[in-house]
Amino acid sequence: MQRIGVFVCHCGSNIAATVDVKKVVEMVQMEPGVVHAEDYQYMCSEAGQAKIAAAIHEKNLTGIVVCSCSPRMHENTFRTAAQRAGLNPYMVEIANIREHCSWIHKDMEEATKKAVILARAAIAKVNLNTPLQPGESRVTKRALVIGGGIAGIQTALDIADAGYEVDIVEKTPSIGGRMSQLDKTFPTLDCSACILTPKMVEAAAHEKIKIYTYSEVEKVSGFVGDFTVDIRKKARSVDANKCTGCGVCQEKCPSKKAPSEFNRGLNTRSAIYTPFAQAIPNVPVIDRDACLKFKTGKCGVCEKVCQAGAIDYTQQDEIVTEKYGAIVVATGFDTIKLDNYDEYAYNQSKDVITSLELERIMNAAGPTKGHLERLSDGKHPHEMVFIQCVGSRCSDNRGKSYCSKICCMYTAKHAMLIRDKYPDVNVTVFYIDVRTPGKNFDEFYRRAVEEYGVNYIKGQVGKVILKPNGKLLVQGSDLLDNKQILKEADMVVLATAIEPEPSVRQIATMLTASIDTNNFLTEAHPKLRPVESPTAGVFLSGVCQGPKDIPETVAQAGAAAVKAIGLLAKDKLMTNPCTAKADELMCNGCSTCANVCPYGAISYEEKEVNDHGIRETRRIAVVNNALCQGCGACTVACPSGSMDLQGFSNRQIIAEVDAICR
Amino acid sequence: MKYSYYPGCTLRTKAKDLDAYARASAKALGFELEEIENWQCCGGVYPLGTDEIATKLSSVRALNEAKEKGQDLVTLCSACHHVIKRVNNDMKNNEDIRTRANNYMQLEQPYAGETNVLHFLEVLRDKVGFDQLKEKVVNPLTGKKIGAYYGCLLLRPGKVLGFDNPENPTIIEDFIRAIGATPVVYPYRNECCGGYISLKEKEMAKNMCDKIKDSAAGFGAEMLITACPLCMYNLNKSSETELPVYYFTELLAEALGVKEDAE
Amino acid sequence: MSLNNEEFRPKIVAFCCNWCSYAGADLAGSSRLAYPADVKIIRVPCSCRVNPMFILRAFEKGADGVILCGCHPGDCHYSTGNYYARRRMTLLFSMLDYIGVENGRTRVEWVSAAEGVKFSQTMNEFVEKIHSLGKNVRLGDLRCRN
Amino acid sequence: MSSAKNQAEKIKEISGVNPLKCMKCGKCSASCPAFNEMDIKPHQFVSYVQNGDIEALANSKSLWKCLSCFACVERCPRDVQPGKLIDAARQLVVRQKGQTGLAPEEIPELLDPELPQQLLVSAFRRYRR
Repeated sequence: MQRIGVFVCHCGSNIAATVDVKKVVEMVQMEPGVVHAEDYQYMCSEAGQAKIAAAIHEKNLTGIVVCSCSPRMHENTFRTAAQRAGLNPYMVEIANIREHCSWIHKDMEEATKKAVILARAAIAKVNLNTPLQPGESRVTKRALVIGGGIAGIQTALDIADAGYEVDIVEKTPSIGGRMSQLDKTFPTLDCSACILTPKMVEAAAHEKIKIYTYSEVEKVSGFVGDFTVDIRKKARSVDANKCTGCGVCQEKCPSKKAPSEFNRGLNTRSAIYTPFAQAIPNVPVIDRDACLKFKTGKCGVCEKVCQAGAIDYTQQDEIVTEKYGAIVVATGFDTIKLDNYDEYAYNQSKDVITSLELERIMNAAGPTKGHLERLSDGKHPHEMVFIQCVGSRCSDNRGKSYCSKICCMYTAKHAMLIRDKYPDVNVTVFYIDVRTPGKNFDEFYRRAVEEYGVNYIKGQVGKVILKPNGKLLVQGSDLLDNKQILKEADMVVLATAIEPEPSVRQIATMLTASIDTNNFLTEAHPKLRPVESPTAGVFLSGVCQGPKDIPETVAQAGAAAVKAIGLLAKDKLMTNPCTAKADELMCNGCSTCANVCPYGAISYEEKEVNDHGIRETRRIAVVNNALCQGCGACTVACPSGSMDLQGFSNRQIIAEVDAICR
Repeated sequence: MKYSYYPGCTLRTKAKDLDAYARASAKALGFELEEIENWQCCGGVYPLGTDEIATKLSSVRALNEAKEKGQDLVTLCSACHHVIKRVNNDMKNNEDIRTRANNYMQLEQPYAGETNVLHFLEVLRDKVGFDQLKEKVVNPLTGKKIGAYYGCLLLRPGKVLGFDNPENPTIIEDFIRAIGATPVVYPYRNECCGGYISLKEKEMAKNMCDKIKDSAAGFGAEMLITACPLCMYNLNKSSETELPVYYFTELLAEALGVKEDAE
Repeated sequence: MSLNNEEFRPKIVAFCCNWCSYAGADLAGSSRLAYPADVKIIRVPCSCRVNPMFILRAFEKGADGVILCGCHPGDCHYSTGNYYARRRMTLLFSMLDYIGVENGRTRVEWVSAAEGVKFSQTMNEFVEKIHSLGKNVRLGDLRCRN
Repeated sequence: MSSAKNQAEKIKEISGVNPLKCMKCGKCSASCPAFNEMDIKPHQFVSYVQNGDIEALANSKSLWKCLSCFACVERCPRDVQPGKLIDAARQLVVRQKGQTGLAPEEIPELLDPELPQQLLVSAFRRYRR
C-alpha cells in the first residue's frame, strides 16, 4: 500500500476563490492510501515545496498528489521537489484543479465537488504508480535551420558563434528572404539591403555554417538530440564549384519572359537567373519550366557562353542525409492572395498594388529602377491612397482573424518616403486603428502626419472604382466626419495581410510540431516558452510563430539560438521513462505492436522465460527505451494485453476512470 | 435534358420577352424548361428576419415540386432566383426554419433543401457550357460592345448564392463572348441600381442609374444586358442617359437565330 | 425512468491527448471559457493510448458519455497515433450502437493546443447532447444498483 | 410598446446579428450606395441597437432608403451584416407600429405602364405588414 500525501494549492485566489480547498483536504483524507493532506497558498513557492519535502520525511510518503494548476505548468517543479526529498519523481501526480476546474466554473459547490473527484482520480492513479528511471540518449552537436531569411540567418549565426555547426536549408536560390525584398526599414529608414547583406556574407563565410540553397527538407525522423533529416538539393543545372558568378549566362539567355519572383511578378527575368544582384550564393539556377533547352531541346546558349563550363543540363536532384541535435524553423511569411478582395480592384487594375510590390517599385534595383510610377502607363502619380487592414482582422472567413502587426508601421514608412522624395504627391491613408506599440514607433507615425503632411482618414474603404480615364476612385468612410468619401487616386496601395509561408504545413507535419488554425507554429507555452515548439528539440524563429517586425524577429532568432545552444551543449539527454514494456509471460510474439510503432522501437528476441515453473524459449517483444516515445499505440494494438505503457498503464487509467465514475 | 422552371410573376406580365426568348433558346440548345404547376409568387424580397416562415413557403412549394420530379429548378428573374436560392439554403442549413416550414407544408416527405437551384445563366455555363453554346451560335453578334449589368440580387450574399465572384464576376462576360460580342467590363456592374426604391425615391434611383450607365458608356459599352426585370425597368425609367438595356435572353435568341420563334 | 426529481447531472469522461487537446483544455481554462463541471478530463500521452476497454469500463461504471480528443489529422505528435484512434473508435462506436449505447454518447473530436474556444464549445455541445439522451443505463452493472 | 431594451433584443433576434462583433471599421458605410440619403448611417445602426436607442431608429429615414443590395453584408469583415439590422428594425416598425413606408392611396399615382409586378409586390413586402 502506498503512503500518499495530498497537497492542495490555493494559487492565491485563482483556485481558492471557486474551490473550497479546506473541503478538498477534508474529503481526500478518506481516500485509500492517503496518510497526509494539507493546503497552502502557493504550493509551487519555496515554502510550498518545503512543506512537501517535510511531509515526505515526516510521514514516509511514497506518493504525492498535488492539486494545483496544469501539469504542463508545474509537474516538473513538483517532481524535482519530490526528488530532492528522496522520492522517485514519477511518484508524483497532478490533479489539474485550476485550468480544468476553478477557472471555468463559477459555482463554488460544483467546482469543489469536481476538484475532489479530480483529486480522487489522481490518488487512484498514484496508488498504482511505480518508480521509474529515465534513460539517457546522445546529442548530435549540430543544428538545422529551415529557412534562410533574416530569422534563419540570425539564428544560424548565433549558434555558429557559440561553436556549433549549423546547416541552413533555403528553398529559393538565395538566402535573404523577405527582408532582401524590402527597400527601407522602419523606424529608422535604414536601407534594408545595407544592413542585411553583411549578415548574409557573414553566414556564407562562417566556417561552422553550411548553406543549402534551392533545397528543401524532405523527411525528418528521430527525436530531440538525434534527428535524421533528408534534404533535397534541387538540380540547379549549374555546377556551383565551377561557376564564377560572372552573369554572362543571364545576360545572353534568350528566354526572358519568366515572371520575377523577387520582384513579385512585376517584371520578368531570364530562365537562368540569380534572384537579385547580392544573391548568396552567387550561382544562378536554371528554371527548367522556362528554359528553351529543357522545353524544346534547342538553345544551349548559356552553355556556349559560360567560360567556366559550369552549365550542366544533366544535373539531378540530390538527397543529402544529415544528423542534427536541434531543429529551428524559420520559414517566414508571404502576403495573402487577394482573390477574395476584388472590391479593391487588385486583379482589375495594375495601379492597385500590395505594399510588398511598392517596396520593389521604390527600390533602385526594382522593376521601375526606384522611380515611383504607375505600372499601367508609366506615369508619375500625384494622388496615392493607402488602404489598411486588407485581409487582416477579418472574422468572415475571407481573410485572417489576426492583426498582421507590421502594416501600420510600413505604411507610415511608405507615406513618409514618398512625401520626402516626391513632395508633389499627396498621400492619403484609410485606417481602422493605427497600431504602433514599439520603441519610437508612435513618434514615427506622428512624424508622417506632422512633418510630412500625410492625410490619415479613419474609416475603411468599400470599393475601388476604375474610371474610364484610367484614374481610380476610392470610395471610403470618414467615420470622424460621418461622411462617405470619393477620393480620386492614381495609385492605390493595399496593406495586405501576411500569412505563414504555406510550405510550413508540411514541415510542421514532418516535425510533428503543432500548428494553429492560421498555420502559425504553436509555442510550448505562450508566455514562458515562446520560442520552443511543444515538440522537444524544435525551436521557432520569426514570423512562422506569429506576425512580427524585423527587430522582433532578430530578437526571437537569438532566443531560439540560445535554446538550441542550451540543448547542443549537453552531452546526454534524459529520456522519458514513460515507455512501453511487454510482459514477457503474456507476449506471444505476434508482431502486431511492431507494425503500429511509428519509431521502429520494437524488436523481437528469442528469450528464455519461466512460465509458472515451465522454462521455455519464446519470441518476445522488446522495446528500445531510447527510441520509444511513449505514445501507447502498441498497448492498444496488443491482442494479448502484454504491452503496457509505464506511467500510463492500463490499470492506472482504469483506476482514474473508476474514480471519476464512482 | 429537362429542368423544372419557375418563371415568376413579372415574366408572366411585363417581362414576357425575357421568358419567351429563354424558352426558344433552350429549345435550340437542346434542353427544356418545364414550368412547374401552380407556382406562386416568391414575394420579390427574401425575408431576412429569422422569424419569418409564411413568406418563405411559396418558394418551398416550388422547390419541393422540382424535388418530386427529380429535376433541378431553373429561374430567370434575378429576384426570384435570389429568394428561392436563399430559402433553399435555409431549408438545407437552418434546422429551425426547416422544421417550422415543414410543419406548415404537411408534405409526404419533409423538404430539406434537396433541390438544386440554377439560374438560366448557370445552366448555360455549367450544364450546356459556353464552348458548346458558341458552336450553336448562327448569328454571332460580332463587333457589339456589351456591358454586363449584374446588379445585386444575383451575386450577393456570395456565400449563399455561389453564383460567381461577387466583386468581380465573369459569367455574363463569358456569355457575351460566347455569342460573339465583346464584353465591356466596368466597375459599377455589380452596384445596385436602386430598383426596390424606384417606386418612391425617384431622384435617388436616377442618381444610381446614371452612375451605372455613365460608367458603362465611359468604358465604351454600346448597350447593357441584364437578367432582372426590375433593373431593366429602373435603368430605362430612372435614367436619361442614352444606353439601351436588353435582356440577355433576347441577345441569346438572336445569336441562336431563334428570335422570330419567340415572337 | 428514474423517479427522483433531482436534476440529471451526467458523468462525462474526456480523454485528452497531452500534446494538443489537453493543452487546448488548458487554454480554455486560462481563457475562462466555461463548460459544465460534469466533464472530467483524463490525460493520456496520445489519443492512440485510449484502449476501447477504457471506454467500455467507463460506461460499465456509470458514465453517461465518453469523448476522446486528439490532435488534428496530420498534426499528431507521434505522427500517426490519431489515425489509429480514429479507426479504433469508428469500430468501437458502431459496436456500441449495436449493443444499445447510442452513438451520441461517444464522440471523437480533434482539438489543437490553440483551440481553447473549440474545446469549450465541443464540451458544451457534448454535455447538451448527453442531457438530451438522458441517463445511460445500458452498460451499467445491474447487480451494483441498490 | 415594450421597453427600448426589449426592442433592441427583438431586433437582434429577428436579424440574427450580434452587434458586439462590430469593430467599427466603417466598411459598410463605405460600401452603401444609399449613404448620402440616410440620416442614420449603416455603421451607426450597430451602436444604436447596442445602446437600445430604438426610438431614433424607428423614426429614421434610413429604414426606407436601404436598398437591400447586400453590399454591406457582403463586405463586412466581421460578419456583422448591418443590412440585416436595418431590415430587422424596419420589420419591427412595420409589425409593431403599423407604420409603413407606403400607403395604398399613394399607389395609383406611382404606377406607370411598364412598372414590373415585382416592384409592387416587393414594396408591399418591405413596407407593409
